[in-house]
Amino acid sequence: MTTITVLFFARARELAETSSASVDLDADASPTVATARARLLELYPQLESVLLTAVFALNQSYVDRAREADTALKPGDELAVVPPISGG
Amino acid sequence: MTTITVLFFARARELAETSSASVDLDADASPTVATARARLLELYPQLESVLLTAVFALNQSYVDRAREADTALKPGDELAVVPPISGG
Amino acid sequence: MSKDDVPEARVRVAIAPNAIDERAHIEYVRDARAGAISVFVGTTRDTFRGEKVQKLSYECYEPMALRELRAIADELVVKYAGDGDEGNALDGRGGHGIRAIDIAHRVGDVGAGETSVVVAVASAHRKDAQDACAEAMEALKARVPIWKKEIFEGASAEGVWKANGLGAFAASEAAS
Amino acid sequence: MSKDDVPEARVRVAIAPNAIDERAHIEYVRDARAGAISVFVGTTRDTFRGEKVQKLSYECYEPMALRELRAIADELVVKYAGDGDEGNALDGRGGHGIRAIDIAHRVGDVGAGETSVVVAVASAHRKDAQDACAEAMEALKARVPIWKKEIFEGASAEGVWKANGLGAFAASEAAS
Repeated sequence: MTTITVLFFARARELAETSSASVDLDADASPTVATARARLLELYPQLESVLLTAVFALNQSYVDRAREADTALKPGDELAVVPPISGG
Repeated sequence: MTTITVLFFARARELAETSSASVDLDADASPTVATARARLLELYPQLESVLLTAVFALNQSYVDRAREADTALKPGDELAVVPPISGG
Repeated sequence: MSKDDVPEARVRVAIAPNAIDERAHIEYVRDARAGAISVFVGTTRDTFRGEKVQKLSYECYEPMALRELRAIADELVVKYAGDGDEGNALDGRGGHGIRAIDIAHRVGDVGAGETSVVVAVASAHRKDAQDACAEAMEALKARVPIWKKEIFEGASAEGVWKANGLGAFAASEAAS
Repeated sequence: MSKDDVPEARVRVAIAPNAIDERAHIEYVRDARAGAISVFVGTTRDTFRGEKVQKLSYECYEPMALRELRAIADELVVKYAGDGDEGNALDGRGGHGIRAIDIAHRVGDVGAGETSVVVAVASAHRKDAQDACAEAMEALKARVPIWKKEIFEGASAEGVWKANGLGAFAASEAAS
Protein backbone atom coordinates (compact mmCIF):
# COMPACT_ATOMS: atom_id res chain seq x y z
CA MET A 1 0.00 0.00 0.00
CA THR A 2 1.24 3.51 -0.88
CA THR A 3 -0.10 5.87 1.73
CA ILE A 4 0.10 9.58 0.88
CA THR A 5 -1.10 12.70 2.63
CA VAL A 6 -3.57 14.80 0.67
CA LEU A 7 -4.03 18.47 1.59
CA PHE A 8 -7.16 20.44 0.74
CA PHE A 9 -7.33 24.21 0.48
CA ALA A 10 -9.97 26.87 -0.03
CA ARG A 11 -13.06 25.56 -1.86
CA ALA A 12 -11.60 22.05 -1.90
CA ARG A 13 -11.15 22.16 1.88
CA GLU A 14 -14.72 23.36 2.39
CA LEU A 15 -16.20 20.68 0.15
CA ALA A 16 -14.03 17.86 1.55
CA GLU A 17 -14.84 19.15 5.05
CA THR A 18 -11.24 18.52 6.06
CA SER A 19 -7.87 20.11 5.44
CA SER A 20 -5.98 16.84 5.10
CA ALA A 21 -6.47 13.12 4.69
CA SER A 22 -4.38 9.95 4.48
CA VAL A 23 -5.14 8.23 1.20
CA ASP A 24 -4.13 4.66 0.38
CA LEU A 25 -3.21 3.80 -3.19
CA ASP A 26 -2.51 0.33 -4.57
CA ALA A 27 1.31 0.10 -4.59
CA ASP A 28 1.28 -2.72 -7.15
CA ALA A 29 -0.35 -0.42 -9.68
CA SER A 30 2.62 2.04 -9.57
CA PRO A 31 0.47 4.93 -8.43
CA THR A 32 0.84 8.35 -10.03
CA VAL A 33 -0.75 11.73 -9.52
CA ALA A 34 -3.35 10.66 -12.08
CA THR A 35 -4.16 7.63 -9.92
CA ALA A 36 -4.58 9.90 -6.93
CA ARG A 37 -6.84 12.26 -8.87
CA ALA A 38 -9.13 9.35 -9.79
CA ARG A 39 -9.10 7.98 -6.24
CA LEU A 40 -9.97 11.40 -4.78
CA LEU A 41 -13.00 11.59 -7.07
CA GLU A 42 -14.17 8.26 -5.65
CA LEU A 43 -13.55 9.27 -2.04
CA TYR A 44 -14.85 12.84 -2.41
CA PRO A 45 -17.32 12.97 -5.30
CA GLN A 46 -18.29 16.46 -4.14
CA LEU A 47 -14.84 17.64 -5.31
CA GLU A 48 -15.67 16.95 -8.96
CA SER A 49 -16.14 20.58 -9.99
CA VAL A 50 -13.12 21.80 -8.01
CA LEU A 51 -10.87 19.09 -9.44
CA LEU A 52 -11.74 20.27 -12.96
CA THR A 53 -9.76 23.46 -12.42
CA ALA A 54 -7.41 22.38 -9.62
CA VAL A 55 -3.71 21.68 -10.09
CA PHE A 56 -1.80 19.29 -7.81
CA ALA A 57 1.34 20.16 -5.90
CA LEU A 58 3.55 17.21 -5.00
CA ASN A 59 5.80 17.87 -2.03
CA GLN A 60 5.28 21.60 -2.58
CA SER A 61 6.00 21.67 -6.31
CA TYR A 62 3.35 22.08 -8.97
CA VAL A 63 2.66 19.10 -11.20
CA ASP A 64 1.89 20.05 -14.79
CA ARG A 65 -1.62 18.83 -15.67
CA ALA A 66 -0.19 17.04 -18.72
CA ARG A 67 2.37 15.20 -16.54
CA GLU A 68 0.06 13.75 -13.90
CA ALA A 69 0.12 10.24 -15.38
CA ASP A 70 3.94 10.33 -15.54
CA THR A 71 4.46 11.57 -12.00
CA ALA A 72 4.94 8.62 -9.63
CA LEU A 73 3.90 8.71 -6.00
CA LYS A 74 5.79 7.08 -3.16
CA PRO A 75 4.77 6.45 0.45
CA GLY A 76 4.74 9.60 2.56
CA ASP A 77 4.33 11.98 -0.35
CA GLU A 78 2.39 15.16 0.33
CA LEU A 79 -0.08 15.91 -2.44
CA ALA A 80 -1.99 19.18 -2.29
CA VAL A 81 -5.17 19.99 -4.16
CA VAL A 82 -4.58 23.55 -5.37
CA PRO A 83 -7.79 25.21 -6.60
CA PRO A 84 -7.32 28.37 -8.71
CA ILE A 85 -5.26 30.72 -6.59
CA SER A 86 -6.16 34.32 -5.79
CA GLY A 87 -3.29 35.86 -3.86
CA GLY A 88 -2.48 39.53 -4.24
CA MET B 1 12.42 100.96 -18.02
CA THR B 2 11.20 97.38 -17.68
CA THR B 3 12.38 96.09 -14.34
CA ILE B 4 12.18 92.34 -13.84
CA THR B 5 13.25 90.02 -11.05
CA VAL B 6 15.80 87.40 -12.01
CA LEU B 7 16.17 84.29 -9.82
CA PHE B 8 19.34 82.18 -9.76
CA PHE B 9 19.46 78.56 -8.66
CA ALA B 10 22.09 75.90 -8.06
CA ARG B 11 25.29 76.51 -10.06
CA ALA B 12 23.87 79.78 -11.41
CA ARG B 13 23.22 81.01 -7.87
CA GLU B 14 26.72 80.07 -6.78
CA LEU B 15 28.37 81.83 -9.74
CA ALA B 16 26.15 84.92 -9.54
CA GLU B 17 26.77 84.95 -5.79
CA THR B 18 23.15 85.88 -5.27
CA SER B 19 19.78 84.15 -5.46
CA SER B 20 17.93 87.08 -7.03
CA ALA B 21 18.50 90.41 -8.69
CA SER B 22 16.47 93.26 -10.12
CA VAL B 23 17.40 93.74 -13.74
CA ASP B 24 16.49 96.80 -15.81
CA LEU B 25 15.78 96.34 -19.50
CA ASP B 26 15.18 99.09 -22.05
CA ALA B 27 11.39 99.26 -22.35
CA ASP B 28 11.57 101.02 -25.74
CA ALA B 29 13.32 97.97 -27.19
CA SER B 30 10.31 95.68 -26.38
CA PRO B 31 12.38 93.41 -24.19
CA THR B 32 12.05 89.64 -24.51
CA VAL B 33 13.58 86.67 -22.75
CA ALA B 34 16.32 86.77 -25.38
CA THR B 35 17.03 90.39 -24.39
CA ALA B 36 17.27 89.32 -20.77
CA ARG B 37 19.58 86.44 -21.63
CA ALA B 38 21.97 88.88 -23.38
CA ARG B 39 21.76 91.39 -20.52
CA LEU B 40 22.51 88.70 -17.93
CA LEU B 41 25.66 87.75 -19.85
CA GLU B 42 26.78 91.38 -19.64
CA LEU B 43 25.98 91.70 -15.94
CA TYR B 44 27.26 88.25 -14.96
CA PRO B 45 29.87 87.13 -17.49
CA GLN B 46 30.73 84.27 -15.11
CA LEU B 47 27.33 82.72 -15.99
CA GLU B 48 28.35 82.11 -19.58
CA SER B 49 28.85 78.37 -19.26
CA VAL B 50 25.71 77.88 -17.14
CA LEU B 51 23.58 79.88 -19.55
CA LEU B 52 24.61 77.55 -22.37
CA THR B 53 22.57 74.73 -20.85
CA ALA B 54 20.09 76.72 -18.73
CA VAL B 55 16.43 77.18 -19.62
CA PHE B 56 14.44 80.19 -18.43
CA ALA B 57 11.19 80.03 -16.52
CA LEU B 58 8.98 83.11 -16.85
CA ASN B 59 6.56 83.51 -13.96
CA GLN B 60 7.06 79.82 -13.12
CA SER B 61 6.55 78.43 -16.63
CA TYR B 62 9.34 77.14 -18.81
CA VAL B 63 10.17 79.15 -21.92
CA ASP B 64 11.13 77.02 -24.90
CA ARG B 65 14.71 77.89 -25.95
CA ALA B 66 13.45 78.47 -29.50
CA ARG B 67 10.79 80.93 -28.28
CA GLU B 68 12.98 83.23 -26.18
CA ALA B 69 13.04 86.00 -28.80
CA ASP B 70 9.24 85.83 -29.12
CA THR B 71 8.50 85.91 -25.40
CA ALA B 72 7.93 89.48 -24.26
CA LEU B 73 8.77 90.68 -20.76
CA LYS B 74 6.75 93.20 -18.79
CA PRO B 75 7.60 95.09 -15.59
CA GLY B 76 7.48 92.88 -12.49
CA ASP B 77 8.02 89.63 -14.36
CA GLU B 78 9.89 86.89 -12.50
CA LEU B 79 12.48 85.25 -14.70
CA ALA B 80 14.32 82.24 -13.30
CA VAL B 81 17.61 80.86 -14.58
CA VAL B 82 17.04 77.09 -14.50
CA PRO B 83 20.28 75.14 -14.89
CA PRO B 84 19.89 71.44 -15.79
CA ILE B 85 17.69 69.96 -13.09
CA SER B 86 18.49 66.89 -11.02
CA GLY B 87 15.52 66.09 -8.84
CA GLY B 88 14.70 62.52 -7.94
CA MET C 1 26.54 32.98 -15.08
CA SER C 2 29.30 31.47 -12.97
CA LYS C 3 28.91 30.99 -9.24
CA ASP C 4 31.00 34.09 -8.56
CA ASP C 5 28.55 36.17 -10.56
CA VAL C 6 25.51 35.28 -8.48
CA PRO C 7 24.43 38.68 -7.27
CA GLU C 8 24.62 39.43 -3.60
CA ALA C 9 21.25 40.66 -2.37
CA ARG C 10 19.16 40.50 0.77
CA VAL C 11 15.97 38.50 0.30
CA ARG C 12 13.13 38.07 2.79
CA VAL C 13 9.65 36.63 2.36
CA ALA C 14 6.85 36.14 4.85
CA ILE C 15 3.30 35.00 5.37
CA ALA C 16 1.86 37.52 7.83
CA PRO C 17 -0.96 36.63 10.21
CA ASN C 18 -1.13 40.22 11.45
CA ALA C 19 -1.36 43.72 9.96
CA ILE C 20 1.47 44.61 7.58
CA ASP C 21 3.58 47.68 8.38
CA GLU C 22 4.75 48.88 4.97
CA ARG C 23 7.40 51.08 6.54
CA ALA C 24 9.18 48.07 8.04
CA HIS C 25 9.46 46.52 4.58
CA ILE C 26 10.81 49.73 3.06
CA GLU C 27 13.41 49.89 5.84
CA TYR C 28 14.38 46.26 5.25
CA VAL C 29 15.34 46.92 1.63
CA ARG C 30 16.78 50.42 2.09
CA ASP C 31 20.45 50.39 1.07
CA ALA C 32 22.91 53.23 0.68
CA ARG C 33 24.25 51.50 -2.44
CA ALA C 34 20.77 51.52 -3.97
CA GLY C 35 19.06 54.67 -5.22
CA ALA C 36 15.61 53.29 -5.84
CA ILE C 37 12.99 51.48 -3.84
CA SER C 38 9.84 50.37 -5.59
CA VAL C 39 6.97 49.24 -3.43
CA PHE C 40 3.67 47.65 -4.32
CA VAL C 41 0.96 47.55 -1.71
CA GLY C 42 -2.14 45.51 -2.47
CA THR C 43 -5.19 46.56 -0.49
CA THR C 44 -8.57 44.94 -0.16
CA ARG C 45 -11.42 46.67 -1.91
CA ASP C 46 -14.81 47.33 -0.43
CA THR C 47 -16.77 46.59 -3.60
CA PHE C 48 -16.70 44.00 -6.36
CA ARG C 49 -18.71 44.92 -9.44
CA GLY C 50 -20.92 47.15 -7.34
CA GLU C 51 -21.49 44.65 -4.52
CA LYS C 52 -20.40 45.74 -1.09
CA VAL C 53 -17.62 43.55 0.36
CA GLN C 54 -17.84 43.07 4.12
CA LYS C 55 -14.48 41.37 4.59
CA LEU C 56 -11.93 39.19 2.91
CA SER C 57 -10.39 36.05 4.18
CA TYR C 58 -7.07 34.69 2.96
CA GLU C 59 -5.63 31.23 3.44
CA CYS C 60 -2.43 29.71 2.12
CA TYR C 61 -0.43 26.53 1.80
CA GLU C 62 2.24 28.06 3.95
CA PRO C 63 5.44 26.05 3.35
CA MET C 64 4.83 26.00 -0.40
CA ALA C 65 3.79 29.67 -0.45
CA LEU C 66 7.04 30.61 1.28
CA ARG C 67 9.02 28.44 -1.10
CA GLU C 68 7.37 30.02 -4.16
CA LEU C 69 7.81 33.55 -2.80
CA ARG C 70 11.47 32.85 -2.16
CA ALA C 71 11.89 31.39 -5.66
CA ILE C 72 10.26 34.47 -7.22
CA ALA C 73 12.57 36.79 -5.29
CA ASP C 74 15.68 34.76 -6.12
CA GLU C 75 14.77 34.59 -9.80
CA LEU C 76 14.34 38.36 -9.95
CA VAL C 77 17.69 38.96 -8.24
CA VAL C 78 19.34 36.92 -10.99
CA LYS C 79 17.28 38.48 -13.79
CA TYR C 80 17.98 42.06 -12.66
CA ALA C 81 21.57 41.49 -11.69
CA GLY C 82 22.91 44.73 -13.14
CA ASP C 83 26.18 45.02 -15.00
CA GLY C 84 28.20 46.52 -12.16
CA ASP C 85 28.83 49.60 -14.28
CA GLU C 86 27.46 52.68 -12.56
CA GLY C 87 28.24 54.73 -15.64
CA ASN C 88 25.86 52.67 -17.76
CA ALA C 89 22.63 54.09 -16.39
CA LEU C 90 21.21 55.98 -19.34
CA ASP C 91 18.14 53.74 -19.51
CA GLY C 92 17.61 53.81 -15.76
CA ARG C 93 19.42 50.48 -15.28
CA GLY C 94 23.05 49.52 -14.86
CA GLY C 95 25.07 49.36 -11.72
CA HIS C 96 24.52 46.89 -8.94
CA GLY C 97 21.06 45.67 -9.98
CA ILE C 98 18.77 44.50 -7.21
CA ARG C 99 20.14 44.99 -3.69
CA ALA C 100 17.20 43.65 -1.70
CA ILE C 101 13.70 42.21 -2.05
CA ASP C 102 11.09 41.81 0.64
CA ILE C 103 7.69 40.21 0.03
CA ALA C 104 4.96 39.62 2.59
CA HIS C 105 1.41 38.37 2.15
CA ARG C 106 -1.29 38.61 4.76
CA VAL C 107 -3.47 35.65 5.75
CA GLY C 108 -6.63 35.47 7.83
CA ASP C 109 -9.43 38.03 7.90
CA VAL C 110 -8.54 41.36 6.35
CA GLY C 111 -10.84 44.39 6.55
CA ALA C 112 -11.62 46.59 3.55
CA GLY C 113 -8.80 48.99 2.70
CA GLU C 114 -6.20 47.02 4.61
CA THR C 115 -2.95 45.77 3.13
CA SER C 116 -3.04 42.20 1.83
CA VAL C 117 0.38 42.14 0.20
CA VAL C 118 3.54 44.22 0.06
CA VAL C 119 6.50 43.87 -2.29
CA ALA C 120 9.55 46.10 -1.79
CA VAL C 121 12.54 46.05 -4.13
CA ALA C 122 15.69 48.14 -3.84
CA SER C 123 17.99 48.56 -6.80
CA ALA C 124 20.80 50.81 -7.93
CA HIS C 125 18.56 52.43 -10.50
CA ARG C 126 14.88 53.10 -10.93
CA LYS C 127 13.71 50.84 -13.73
CA ASP C 128 15.12 47.64 -12.24
CA ALA C 129 13.22 48.15 -9.00
CA GLN C 130 9.98 49.10 -10.75
CA ASP C 131 10.09 46.26 -13.26
CA ALA C 132 11.09 43.66 -10.66
CA CYS C 133 8.34 44.86 -8.32
CA ALA C 134 5.71 44.54 -11.05
CA GLU C 135 7.00 41.13 -12.08
CA ALA C 136 7.04 39.91 -8.50
CA MET C 137 3.35 40.74 -8.19
CA GLU C 138 2.56 39.11 -11.52
CA ALA C 139 4.40 35.95 -10.47
CA LEU C 140 2.85 35.98 -7.01
CA LYS C 141 -0.64 36.08 -8.48
CA ALA C 142 0.22 33.27 -10.92
CA ARG C 143 2.20 30.90 -8.69
CA VAL C 144 1.88 31.38 -4.95
CA PRO C 145 -0.74 29.10 -3.36
CA ILE C 146 -2.85 31.71 -1.57
CA TRP C 147 -6.61 31.94 -1.75
CA LYS C 148 -8.94 34.87 -1.17
CA LYS C 149 -12.57 34.61 -0.25
CA GLU C 150 -14.85 37.63 -0.54
CA ILE C 151 -17.72 37.83 1.90
CA PHE C 152 -20.39 40.23 0.72
CA GLU C 153 -22.76 42.28 2.84
CA GLY C 154 -26.27 40.94 2.76
CA ALA C 155 -25.34 38.11 0.41
CA SER C 156 -25.00 34.48 1.37
CA ALA C 157 -22.69 34.02 4.33
CA GLU C 158 -20.74 31.47 2.27
CA GLY C 159 -18.71 33.99 0.35
CA VAL C 160 -16.99 33.60 -2.99
CA TRP C 161 -13.54 32.15 -3.62
CA LYS C 162 -11.74 34.35 -6.13
CA ALA C 163 -9.45 33.26 -8.97
CA ASN C 164 -6.65 35.25 -10.57
CA GLY C 165 -6.84 33.15 -13.72
CA LEU C 166 -3.10 33.29 -14.39
CA GLY C 167 -0.31 30.80 -15.00
CA ALA C 168 -1.41 27.17 -14.65
CA PHE C 169 -4.88 28.49 -13.75
CA ALA C 170 -5.28 30.62 -16.85
CA ALA C 171 -8.22 28.54 -18.03
CA SER C 172 -10.10 29.41 -14.85
CA GLU C 173 -12.39 32.38 -14.58
CA ALA C 174 -10.29 35.54 -14.43
CA ALA C 175 -10.91 38.07 -11.71
CA SER C 176 -9.47 41.02 -9.83
CA MET D 1 -13.81 64.52 -21.92
CA SER D 2 -16.63 66.69 -20.61
CA LYS D 3 -16.35 68.51 -17.31
CA ASP D 4 -18.48 65.87 -15.60
CA ASP D 5 -15.97 63.24 -16.63
CA VAL D 6 -13.00 64.80 -14.86
CA PRO D 7 -12.02 62.03 -12.47
CA GLU D 8 -12.39 62.60 -8.79
CA ALA D 9 -9.10 61.91 -7.04
CA ARG D 10 -7.18 63.17 -4.06
CA VAL D 11 -3.95 64.91 -5.03
CA ARG D 12 -1.25 66.21 -2.71
CA VAL D 13 2.27 67.46 -3.42
CA ALA D 14 4.94 68.81 -1.11
CA ILE D 15 8.47 70.08 -0.84
CA ALA D 16 9.74 68.60 2.40
CA PRO D 17 12.44 70.30 4.46
CA ASN D 18 12.53 67.36 6.89
CA ALA D 19 12.79 63.57 6.73
CA ILE D 20 10.08 61.89 4.67
CA ASP D 21 7.89 59.26 6.38
CA GLU D 22 6.89 56.93 3.56
CA ARG D 23 4.14 55.39 5.65
CA ALA D 24 2.33 58.73 5.90
CA HIS D 25 2.24 58.94 2.13
CA ILE D 26 0.94 55.41 1.75
CA GLU D 27 -1.80 56.21 4.26
CA TYR D 28 -2.71 59.40 2.40
CA VAL D 29 -3.48 57.51 -0.80
CA ARG D 30 -4.99 54.38 0.79
CA ASP D 31 -8.58 54.01 -0.38
CA ALA D 32 -11.05 51.18 0.12
CA ARG D 33 -12.23 51.70 -3.47
CA ALA D 34 -8.66 51.16 -4.71
CA GLY D 35 -6.92 47.81 -4.69
CA ALA D 36 -3.42 48.89 -5.57
CA ILE D 37 -0.89 51.32 -4.19
CA SER D 38 2.36 51.78 -6.06
CA VAL D 39 5.12 53.63 -4.29
CA PHE D 40 8.47 54.82 -5.50
CA VAL D 41 11.05 55.86 -2.95
CA GLY D 42 14.19 57.55 -4.20
CA THR D 43 17.12 57.28 -1.84
CA THR D 44 20.50 58.95 -1.91
CA ARG D 45 23.43 56.75 -2.79
CA ASP D 46 26.75 56.70 -1.01
CA THR D 47 28.85 56.28 -4.13
CA PHE D 48 28.94 57.72 -7.62
CA ARG D 49 31.09 55.80 -10.09
CA GLY D 50 33.15 54.48 -7.23
CA GLU D 51 33.63 57.80 -5.45
CA LYS D 52 32.34 57.98 -1.89
CA VAL D 53 29.54 60.50 -1.46
CA GLN D 54 29.57 62.29 1.89
CA LYS D 55 26.21 64.02 1.58
CA LEU D 56 23.76 65.45 -0.90
CA SER D 57 22.19 68.83 -0.86
CA TYR D 58 18.96 69.64 -2.67
CA GLU D 59 17.53 73.02 -3.51
CA CYS D 60 14.42 73.96 -5.47
CA TYR D 61 12.47 76.80 -6.97
CA GLU D 62 9.68 76.09 -4.57
CA PRO D 63 6.54 77.73 -6.01
CA MET D 64 7.33 76.47 -9.49
CA ALA D 65 8.33 73.02 -8.20
CA LEU D 66 4.98 72.72 -6.42
CA ARG D 67 3.15 73.90 -9.52
CA GLU D 68 4.96 71.35 -11.72
CA LEU D 69 4.41 68.54 -9.24
CA ARG D 70 0.72 69.38 -9.07
CA ALA D 71 0.50 69.51 -12.88
CA ILE D 72 2.18 66.10 -13.17
CA ALA D 73 -0.25 64.58 -10.68
CA ASP D 74 -3.30 66.16 -12.33
CA GLU D 75 -2.19 65.04 -15.78
CA LEU D 76 -1.80 61.46 -14.57
CA VAL D 77 -5.23 61.46 -12.94
CA VAL D 78 -6.72 62.40 -16.31
CA LYS D 79 -4.53 59.97 -18.27
CA TYR D 80 -5.32 57.02 -16.01
CA ALA D 81 -8.97 57.89 -15.51
CA GLY D 82 -10.26 54.31 -15.76
CA ASP D 83 -13.40 53.38 -17.58
CA GLY D 84 -15.63 52.96 -14.52
CA ASP D 85 -16.17 49.30 -15.44
CA GLU D 86 -14.93 47.05 -12.66
CA GLY D 87 -15.56 44.04 -14.87
CA ASN D 88 -13.06 45.24 -17.44
CA ALA D 89 -9.89 44.42 -15.51
CA LEU D 90 -8.35 41.61 -17.51
CA ASP D 91 -5.26 43.67 -18.31
CA GLY D 92 -4.93 44.94 -14.76
CA ARG D 93 -6.73 48.21 -15.57
CA GLY D 94 -10.37 49.25 -15.72
CA GLY D 95 -12.54 50.48 -12.93
CA HIS D 96 -12.12 53.79 -11.17
CA GLY D 97 -8.61 54.57 -12.38
CA ILE D 98 -6.43 56.64 -10.08
CA ARG D 99 -7.98 57.41 -6.70
CA ALA D 100 -5.13 59.37 -5.15
CA ILE D 101 -1.61 60.63 -5.81
CA ASP D 102 0.88 61.98 -3.29
CA ILE D 103 4.31 63.29 -4.25
CA ALA D 104 6.90 64.77 -1.91
CA HIS D 105 10.48 65.81 -2.58
CA ARG D 106 13.03 66.55 0.09
CA VAL D 107 15.20 69.68 0.09
CA GLY D 108 18.24 70.62 2.14
CA ASP D 109 21.00 68.26 3.24
CA VAL D 110 20.18 64.58 2.91
CA GLY D 111 22.42 61.83 4.29
CA ALA D 112 23.35 58.72 2.31
CA GLY D 113 20.54 56.16 2.20
CA GLU D 114 17.87 58.66 3.17
CA THR D 115 14.71 59.27 1.16
CA SER D 116 14.90 62.16 -1.31
CA VAL D 117 11.58 61.61 -3.03
CA VAL D 118 8.42 59.58 -2.60
CA VAL D 119 5.58 59.06 -5.07
CA ALA D 120 2.49 57.12 -3.99
CA VAL D 121 -0.38 56.31 -6.35
CA ALA D 122 -3.56 54.42 -5.50
CA SER D 123 -5.72 52.97 -8.25
CA ALA D 124 -8.47 50.45 -8.66
CA HIS D 125 -6.12 48.03 -10.37
CA ARG D 126 -2.44 47.30 -10.34
CA LYS D 127 -1.09 48.45 -13.69
CA ASP D 128 -2.54 51.94 -13.50
CA ALA D 129 -0.83 52.63 -10.19
CA GLN D 130 2.48 51.15 -11.33
CA ASP D 131 2.54 52.93 -14.67
CA ALA D 132 1.43 56.26 -13.21
CA CYS D 133 4.03 55.98 -10.46
CA ALA D 134 6.82 55.35 -12.99
CA GLU D 135 5.62 58.18 -15.22
CA ALA D 136 5.40 60.58 -12.30
CA MET D 137 9.07 59.93 -11.52
CA GLU D 138 10.04 60.30 -15.17
CA ALA D 139 8.18 63.63 -15.38
CA LEU D 140 9.55 64.81 -12.04
CA LYS D 141 13.12 64.23 -13.21
CA ALA D 142 12.42 65.99 -16.52
CA ARG D 143 10.33 68.99 -15.39
CA VAL D 144 10.46 69.86 -11.71
CA PRO D 145 13.02 72.57 -10.88
CA ILE D 146 14.99 70.79 -8.18
CA TRP D 147 18.76 70.53 -8.06
CA LYS D 148 21.03 68.03 -6.36
CA LYS D 149 24.62 68.62 -5.40
CA GLU D 150 26.88 65.71 -4.50
CA ILE D 151 29.61 66.41 -2.02
CA PHE D 152 32.32 63.76 -2.14
CA GLU D 153 34.54 62.61 0.67
CA GLY D 154 38.07 63.84 0.32
CA ALA D 155 37.29 65.67 -2.91
CA SER D 156 36.93 69.39 -3.34
CA ALA D 157 34.50 70.85 -0.83
CA GLU D 158 32.67 72.50 -3.74
CA GLY D 159 30.69 69.44 -4.74
CA VAL D 160 29.16 68.64 -8.11
CA TRP D 161 25.77 69.73 -9.39
CA LYS D 162 24.09 66.79 -11.04
CA ALA D 163 21.98 66.80 -14.20
CA ASN D 164 19.24 64.34 -15.13
CA GLY D 165 19.60 65.20 -18.82
CA LEU D 166 15.90 64.79 -19.58
CA GLY D 167 13.18 66.90 -21.19
CA ALA D 168 14.29 70.43 -22.05
CA PHE D 169 17.69 69.54 -20.57
CA ALA D 170 18.24 66.46 -22.71
CA ALA D 171 21.24 68.03 -24.41
CA SER D 172 22.95 68.37 -21.04
CA GLU D 173 25.22 65.76 -19.61
CA ALA D 174 23.13 62.80 -18.43
CA ALA D 175 23.59 61.40 -14.96
CA SER D 176 22.01 59.31 -12.19
